[in-house]
Amino acid sequence: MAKVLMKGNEAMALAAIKGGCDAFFGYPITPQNEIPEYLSYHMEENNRIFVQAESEVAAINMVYGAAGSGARVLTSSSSPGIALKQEGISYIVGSELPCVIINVMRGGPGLGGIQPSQGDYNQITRGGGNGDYHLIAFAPETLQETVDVVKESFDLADYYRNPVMIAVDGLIGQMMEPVDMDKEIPQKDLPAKTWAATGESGKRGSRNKIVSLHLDPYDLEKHNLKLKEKYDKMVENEQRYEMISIEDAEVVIVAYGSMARIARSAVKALREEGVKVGIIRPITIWPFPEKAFENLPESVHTLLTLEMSLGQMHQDVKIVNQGRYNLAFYGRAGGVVPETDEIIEQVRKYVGGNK
Amino acid sequence: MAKVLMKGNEAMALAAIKGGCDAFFGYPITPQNEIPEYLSYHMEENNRIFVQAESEVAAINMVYGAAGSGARVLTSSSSPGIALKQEGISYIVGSELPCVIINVMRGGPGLGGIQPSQGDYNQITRGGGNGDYHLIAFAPETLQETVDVVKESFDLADYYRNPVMIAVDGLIGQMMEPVDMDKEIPQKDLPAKTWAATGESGKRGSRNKIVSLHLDPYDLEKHNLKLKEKYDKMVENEQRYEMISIEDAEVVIVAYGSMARIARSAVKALREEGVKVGIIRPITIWPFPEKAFENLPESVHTLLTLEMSLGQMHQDVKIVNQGRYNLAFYGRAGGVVPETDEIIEQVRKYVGGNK
Amino acid sequence: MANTEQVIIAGFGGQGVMLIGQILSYAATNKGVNTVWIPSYGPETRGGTANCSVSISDEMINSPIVTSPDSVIAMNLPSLQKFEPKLKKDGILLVNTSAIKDYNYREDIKVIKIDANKEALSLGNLKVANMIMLGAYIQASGVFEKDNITEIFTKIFTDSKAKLIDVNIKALETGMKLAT
Amino acid sequence: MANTEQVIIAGFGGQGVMLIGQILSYAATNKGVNTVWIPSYGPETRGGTANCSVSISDEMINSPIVTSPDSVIAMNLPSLQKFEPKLKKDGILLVNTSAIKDYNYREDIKVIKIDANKEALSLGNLKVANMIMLGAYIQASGVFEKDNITEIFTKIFTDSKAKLIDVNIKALETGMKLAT
Amino acid sequence: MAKGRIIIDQDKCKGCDLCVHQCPVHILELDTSTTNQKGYTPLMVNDPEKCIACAFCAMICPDSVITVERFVKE
Amino acid sequence: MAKGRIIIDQDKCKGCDLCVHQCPVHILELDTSTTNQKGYTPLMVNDPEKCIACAFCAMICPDSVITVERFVKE
Amino acid sequence: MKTQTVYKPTDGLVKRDLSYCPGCTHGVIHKLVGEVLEEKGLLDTGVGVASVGCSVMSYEFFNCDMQQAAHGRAPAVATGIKRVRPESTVFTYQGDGDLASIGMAEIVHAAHRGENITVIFVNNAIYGMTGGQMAPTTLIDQKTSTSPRGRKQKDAGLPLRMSELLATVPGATYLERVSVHDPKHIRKAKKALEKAFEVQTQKQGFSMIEFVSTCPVNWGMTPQDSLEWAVDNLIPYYPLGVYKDATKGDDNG
Amino acid sequence: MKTQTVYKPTDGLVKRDLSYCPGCTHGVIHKLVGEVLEEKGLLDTGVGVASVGCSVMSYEFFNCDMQQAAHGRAPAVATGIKRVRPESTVFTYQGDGDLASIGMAEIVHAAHRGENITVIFVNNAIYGMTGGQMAPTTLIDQKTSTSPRGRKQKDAGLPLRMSELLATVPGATYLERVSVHDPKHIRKAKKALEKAFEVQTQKQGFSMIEFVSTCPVNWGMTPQDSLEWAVDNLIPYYPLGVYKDATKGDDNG
Ligand SMILES: Cc1ncc(C[n+]2csc(CCOP(=O)(O)OP(=O)(O)O)c2C)c(N)n1
Ligand SMILES: Cc1ncc(C[n+]2csc(CCOP(=O)(O)OP(=O)(O)O)c2C)c(N)n1
Ligand code: SF4
Ligand code: SF4
Ligand code: SF4
Ligand code: SF4
Ligand code: SF4
Ligand code: SF4
Ligand SMILES: [Mg+2]
Ligand SMILES: [Mg+2]
Repeated sequence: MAKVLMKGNEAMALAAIKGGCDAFFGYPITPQNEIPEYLSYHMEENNRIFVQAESEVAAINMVYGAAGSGARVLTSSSSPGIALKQEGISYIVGSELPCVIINVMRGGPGLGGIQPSQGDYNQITRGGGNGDYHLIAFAPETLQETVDVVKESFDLADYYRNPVMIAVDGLIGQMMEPVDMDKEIPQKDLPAKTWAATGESGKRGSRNKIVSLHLDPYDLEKHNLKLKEKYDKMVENEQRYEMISIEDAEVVIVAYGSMARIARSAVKALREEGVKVGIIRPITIWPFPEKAFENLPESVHTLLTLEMSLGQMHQDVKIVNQGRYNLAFYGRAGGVVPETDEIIEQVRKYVGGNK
Repeated sequence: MAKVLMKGNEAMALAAIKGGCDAFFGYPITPQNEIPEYLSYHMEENNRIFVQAESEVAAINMVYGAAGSGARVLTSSSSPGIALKQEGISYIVGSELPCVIINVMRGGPGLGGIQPSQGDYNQITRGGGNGDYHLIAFAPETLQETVDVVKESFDLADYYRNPVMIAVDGLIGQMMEPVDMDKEIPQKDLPAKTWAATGESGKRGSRNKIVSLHLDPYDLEKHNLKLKEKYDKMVENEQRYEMISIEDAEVVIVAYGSMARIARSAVKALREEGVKVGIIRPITIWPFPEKAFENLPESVHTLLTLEMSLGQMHQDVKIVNQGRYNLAFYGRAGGVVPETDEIIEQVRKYVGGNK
Repeated sequence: MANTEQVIIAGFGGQGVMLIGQILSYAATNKGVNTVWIPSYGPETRGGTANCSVSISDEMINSPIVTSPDSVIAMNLPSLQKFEPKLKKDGILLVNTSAIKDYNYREDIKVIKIDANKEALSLGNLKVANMIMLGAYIQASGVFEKDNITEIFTKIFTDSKAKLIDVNIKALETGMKLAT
Repeated sequence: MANTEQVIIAGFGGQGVMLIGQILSYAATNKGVNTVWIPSYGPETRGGTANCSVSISDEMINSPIVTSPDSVIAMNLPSLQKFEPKLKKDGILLVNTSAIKDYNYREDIKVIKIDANKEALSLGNLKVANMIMLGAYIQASGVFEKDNITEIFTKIFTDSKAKLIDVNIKALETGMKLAT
Repeated sequence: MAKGRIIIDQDKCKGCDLCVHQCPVHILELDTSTTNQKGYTPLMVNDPEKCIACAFCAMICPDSVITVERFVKE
Repeated sequence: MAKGRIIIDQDKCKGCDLCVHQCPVHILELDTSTTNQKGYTPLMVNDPEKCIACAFCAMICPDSVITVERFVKE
Repeated sequence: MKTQTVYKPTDGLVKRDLSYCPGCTHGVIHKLVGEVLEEKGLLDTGVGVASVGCSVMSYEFFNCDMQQAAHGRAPAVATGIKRVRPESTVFTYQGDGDLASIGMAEIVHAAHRGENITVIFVNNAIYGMTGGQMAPTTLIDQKTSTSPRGRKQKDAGLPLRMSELLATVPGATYLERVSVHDPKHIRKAKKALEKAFEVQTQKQGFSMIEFVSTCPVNWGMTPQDSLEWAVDNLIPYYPLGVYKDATKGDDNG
Repeated sequence: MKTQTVYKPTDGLVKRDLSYCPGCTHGVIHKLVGEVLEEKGLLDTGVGVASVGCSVMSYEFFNCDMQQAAHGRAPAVATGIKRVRPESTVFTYQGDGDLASIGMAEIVHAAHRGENITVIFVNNAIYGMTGGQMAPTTLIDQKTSTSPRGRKQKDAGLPLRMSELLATVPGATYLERVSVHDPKHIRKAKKALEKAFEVQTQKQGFSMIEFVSTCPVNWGMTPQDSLEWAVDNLIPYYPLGVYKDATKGDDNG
């Protein structure tokens, strides 16, 4: 298919429709407003549900309801709005329901600002809600990749009966880029949702319950262990990443999303000078792509984490590193997007070093 | 002073009054209800403020308001209630306001259960809200320690102009233990709160503003870096921990709160048998006591993290470890409190090993 | 007293089992020794069974969880069924036979049977059945003297409840006598 | 066209600077080359100044951020002050002199001055000042042919707006002429 | 002669006493001589002959303990 | 003779036109021949003599652009 | 002699013990909802939303599909379900803490949108589940565990009347307040419930039945005294009756 | 000739440019609040709570202590402040998205508790700040960026009337809806504001003044057309007037 030029938010919205999204529940917040705006027009056209909820809290609980009754559901928001959804997300995971959540990140903490940021890494990957839980979180870098993972997310969510988050920064939400909306994406063979509380107990002959409450701690533990099995499966099967110019790299940048694109520019420039630098680009930030770090070439001595935050993913890099490489970090905060030259300068600090 | 027998929740409530708490805003939730109940009676007596808010969201925003106008403020809740406070907490940090938050943890995710758990470690230490931020989080093990840190928290919060959290599990909230309510605790020299929006701009001669919004990303970055300086100071100065039977230990347990007490029983029994096992007991879980791991004796070969969760603090142990020791983990989830024998059995798996 | 004593008290909600445990912990605190009282909590205690555990020790109490108690006070059948198996070898089991008729008790423990409801009624107040059991317990375990307990009564039964002190002391004495 | 072209377009909100950028990206997409359009966004654009940047390249576009543009279109003074310093050496600066009178331009760049408002008014529609600037830009940079742009006009000016195509084409042509 | 009868599912009864107060002919009482499986003193009928099968007891019973039958002539 | 006058803080004006519609004597207009610092066409007075110092213009002005003075006889 | 069953446990409830305290009117209200669902043939299409409160376990009791909602959010959850399953019969079952305190925004907005759902609102003027804290509906001078000296207007305001409040919301269709303290009122309450579910099956929008209910345990009274206290104290402040009826059709009287 | 100043910019506002679009009545309302605070001598004790919406920056404008609140939570923030600073003069300034949508629970409960605060409610029937999405107060058939075909009752319900809703809350003391579309109404609005602040200084509890306001930019009209649209469309649905007056004293008429 020919590529069309689309704004990131609108492309995500259209991708959701193409991914089979039955219903959207959301609340306006910059910089993701074009998602609900697009869907308020186009869901109706497609005979699907669009509801502007009274708040993010209500929206995520509508998602919970609709997902519980078997629909493919989307919500989208930005950083403080995602904070408000944490209880609801914890419920959705606890009740093993699928849904897709888009977070177009802006600067924090608090009201912060509305410029692009990656400051929600912890909020997204550590589960800001209560209890042991995880969700698959994609952090794409281009609109094409964003559109592809949005579409795929609905399948993945159904497959694991777990929420999937798409974490992009405001830049990806706001920019326009040509994108093939109909690129083939991997599809899962999905069983029917026989567990859903669809209001068809008559037809079904038995009643379904959607619940996250387990008053007996041994029951709740069993439930937690069952969930853990799913997480382990995700860790095994869903790590996604790209290795860029790694073969002979001395310094390996670890960066995702817009930050990875900027790193690419830096690497391109540095490689032209003969500087041996590569990139590990996590495409999923949960599960964190530990596998990418398994067989790095002998030449590597330093991992340089780059983030549009003050060092959140860097903790995951530390976790996988376990003393193998020197670790370095560079980040910008509050909505400041770094320039290529800054990154080049950072890399130069570490080339020529050793373990 | 003589010790009095008190229930954990009530002891925390009284400790808050003794710590100079001017106002409490909260919403009922098991297993912490005795905190608001106690304060609904005793704050009035002390001419202070008690308000039962309409929700956790309202409560944390009342805290924000009262803290902004210069008061010493407390709120308390339990796991899903804390999830609802995340946006508010992020605001409070962003606006550099002091307050104390008690989380009496129960099993999750979702509604989960109400039995004791440590499943909120991530929620607490990683900031479930948006943006780069941290709060000091205490995880005491006895009522005495709990009472002491609650009292001290008000000073610490004022000192750093940052929230301080007390994270205990339901067991600590519900049990009774003798406690000296008037034990001396460290006190800070605190400057007057000249920044507070007290409604006294007339008297003051200038107006004060409490704000977390910084529309210009460079301003917001500057603000973030200023906050980071405080975090760095906390990391430097506020790490608290206890080292138990470490001198010649082969296996070092890392455990906090009730889990640490159970570990103590196991260590006592094992030591009687001559098994060389010790404990690092984080008293602050943020900042995580990295210093405790700095000069472990040569004898240590394994760190065994024990949690009433499926492995959350264990990630912090991995971060400090950097490949130095073997790492092991054992946890119970969903409100199950492990027995001493289970822990003994776990330790036995690792004694006699090597690095 | 024993160096460390751990006891579980269990029964229906409303039988006053929590209070038995709290009185023990108050008494321990009064004596200046360490103690932890842990209740079962939450809605599962409503209507159903309730229990609490008490640890008393000269030393610091590490794990507050009582898994193999030295003594068990069982006020009803479900409690007996749940906690009798956990009792230590040679431990003391106090059973309220008003609520528990036939039961096949372990051989390796000491069983003390008290028809507590009947005794309480004969004191004119069904509610003091729990204090009869408490009396039996302190007598059988030797953990506390009578005075250690009556002292607590005067602290917890105050104001309008002060008039209850006497009947509770009587109940305590009755229990002690029955366990001798 | 150049292998990679980066341009920043800036002015007051309402001057149509976003549209200039979008048209360039549409034209690039139509030609099958890579492009990224990035707007400034949020309340700071309300009333104040607005800008966008466009990258166009045969290759994959890595960093979408334009820090040293090949060209700058400045529709008002604050924009000129902000972006002129960032322009690459030998870069092209297009200035709407209707809004910017005296200015001390850099020596190492190519400055093209267009009295766009006046020209637009003479075409009977002040709103097409932006298309005059666009025309000047494609002429000066050689990034696109006229047809690449007019093709886009027919796609974005549809229905009730179709009647605007002609005047916009005229504006484009005017701009191209003025930059020759 | 009785107009009907009530059937009591004794082990479901929580001894709340609500039905007792509703019975217009005052024939209901809690049986304090015993406790059921759950530990409650369950409902009993004192004078079944007087039952008018009005079902007031059953309607107010929160725990669906009572079934009411009316005797009908063939 | 004028009953009073208005003082316009031109650089604050956003050219919204609200005051123009409120003036009962129709002496206000936006000056389309110029733009102020902010880029707006600011308010001007056409026929100051007619001003009755009613302050309607000032009251409706969202941006506190206008001060109104009444002439008073000594 | 032949017998005819005049009253028997409804199949609208699952055959298991309710988790409520002895004499708690939650049980009576459950029965009524179960009976209406059964008699109107709505169990087969029903989706109940259990809220957080003593009725949190109601997903085990209503004999239809059920979903358990976060505290206060049942109307949002019901919205999610009903929007994607418009042919189902969706109801929430909420306490006064759940609906009138933390869930205020969600209930007002479900009514505001005119969601075609039925809300069962159980107002017992207290937080039962968590041990008797003050609710927005707690009466002045009523003692609770967080108003130990009695609720005072100065600190906590005057009790909220939800049916009256929702009656001002243009989107709401049917609102009635009922009681279950005696058989006569139980019958009336059942009629109200029938009406509410009819509003839904006829796609006429938002309906809510508010029940004046009891909490013997946390009120510290016997169940019978609780009924009497409710009649003497709650009903005067929370008068029974229809607060809004904007039904269009009339085929059900 | 001597002059007498009839109207001048109030010192109740900080001397800096407001961030509102040209002709937006947020500015007029700001002036009135500033004037009342100044004239009543309340700037010295004032603490304003800025909400999230176009008025988020109002902490830069009101010439007193200010605190910026999370979206919808201004009444809770104000509660926190007023409870610990009872001698201060606390007001919130909130838009219709902030107050009537996400902040529904907080506004109802502040009124319910009878918090002694003053709420300035700016109802422009749209989300201005975020680019013109539908608000709970958006009129039927009004087009917004999330009701692109016009608001339909079927999907989004009928517009909410907040003054009417809050009038049912027993704790509320004074509620009035006003407009600023011409000098006459501006005078009336100022009187209403004065009354509201008097309610507070006399410790009589919760007061709210609802302003019918405009959003020229997102309504897609000139400022003057916006005023006219408000008069022709908003005011008929949102009638002006006093919705509740439970003041006890009368020393201010
Ligand atoms: C987010 C959250 N906050 C608080 C709680 C604790 N909680 C459980 S039930 C309840 C109140 C229930 O009262 P009500 O709704 O009146 O129901 P009742 O038990 O009286 O029937 C509360 C506060 C919770 N589970 N989740
Ligand atoms: C938690 C949260 N959700 C959403 C937003 C985004 N947001 C900012 S302003 C606003 C709506 C403002 O509308 P209104 O209150 O009507 O004020 P107006 O701009 O119209 O004056 C929204 C949804 C936010 N900042 N925080
Ligand atoms: S059916 Fe009527 S008369 Fe018979 S026992 Fe029940 S209440 Fe009494
Ligand atoms: S109403 Fe029901 S539960 Fe209560 S006593 Fe009667 S039969 Fe038993
Ligand atoms: S004061 Fe009155 S008459 Fe004078 S310019 Fe203003 S509106 Fe016109
Ligand atoms: S009302 Fe004020 S801002 Fe608007 S045009 Fe008049 S003076 Fe200018
Ligand atoms: S606590 Fe109260 S409301 Fe809850 S079940 Fe018991 S009596 Fe009923
Ligand atoms: S967007 Fe609307 S409400 Fe906001 S300042 Fe502009 S005109 Fe006013
Ligand atoms: Mg209740
Ligand atoms: Mg608005």
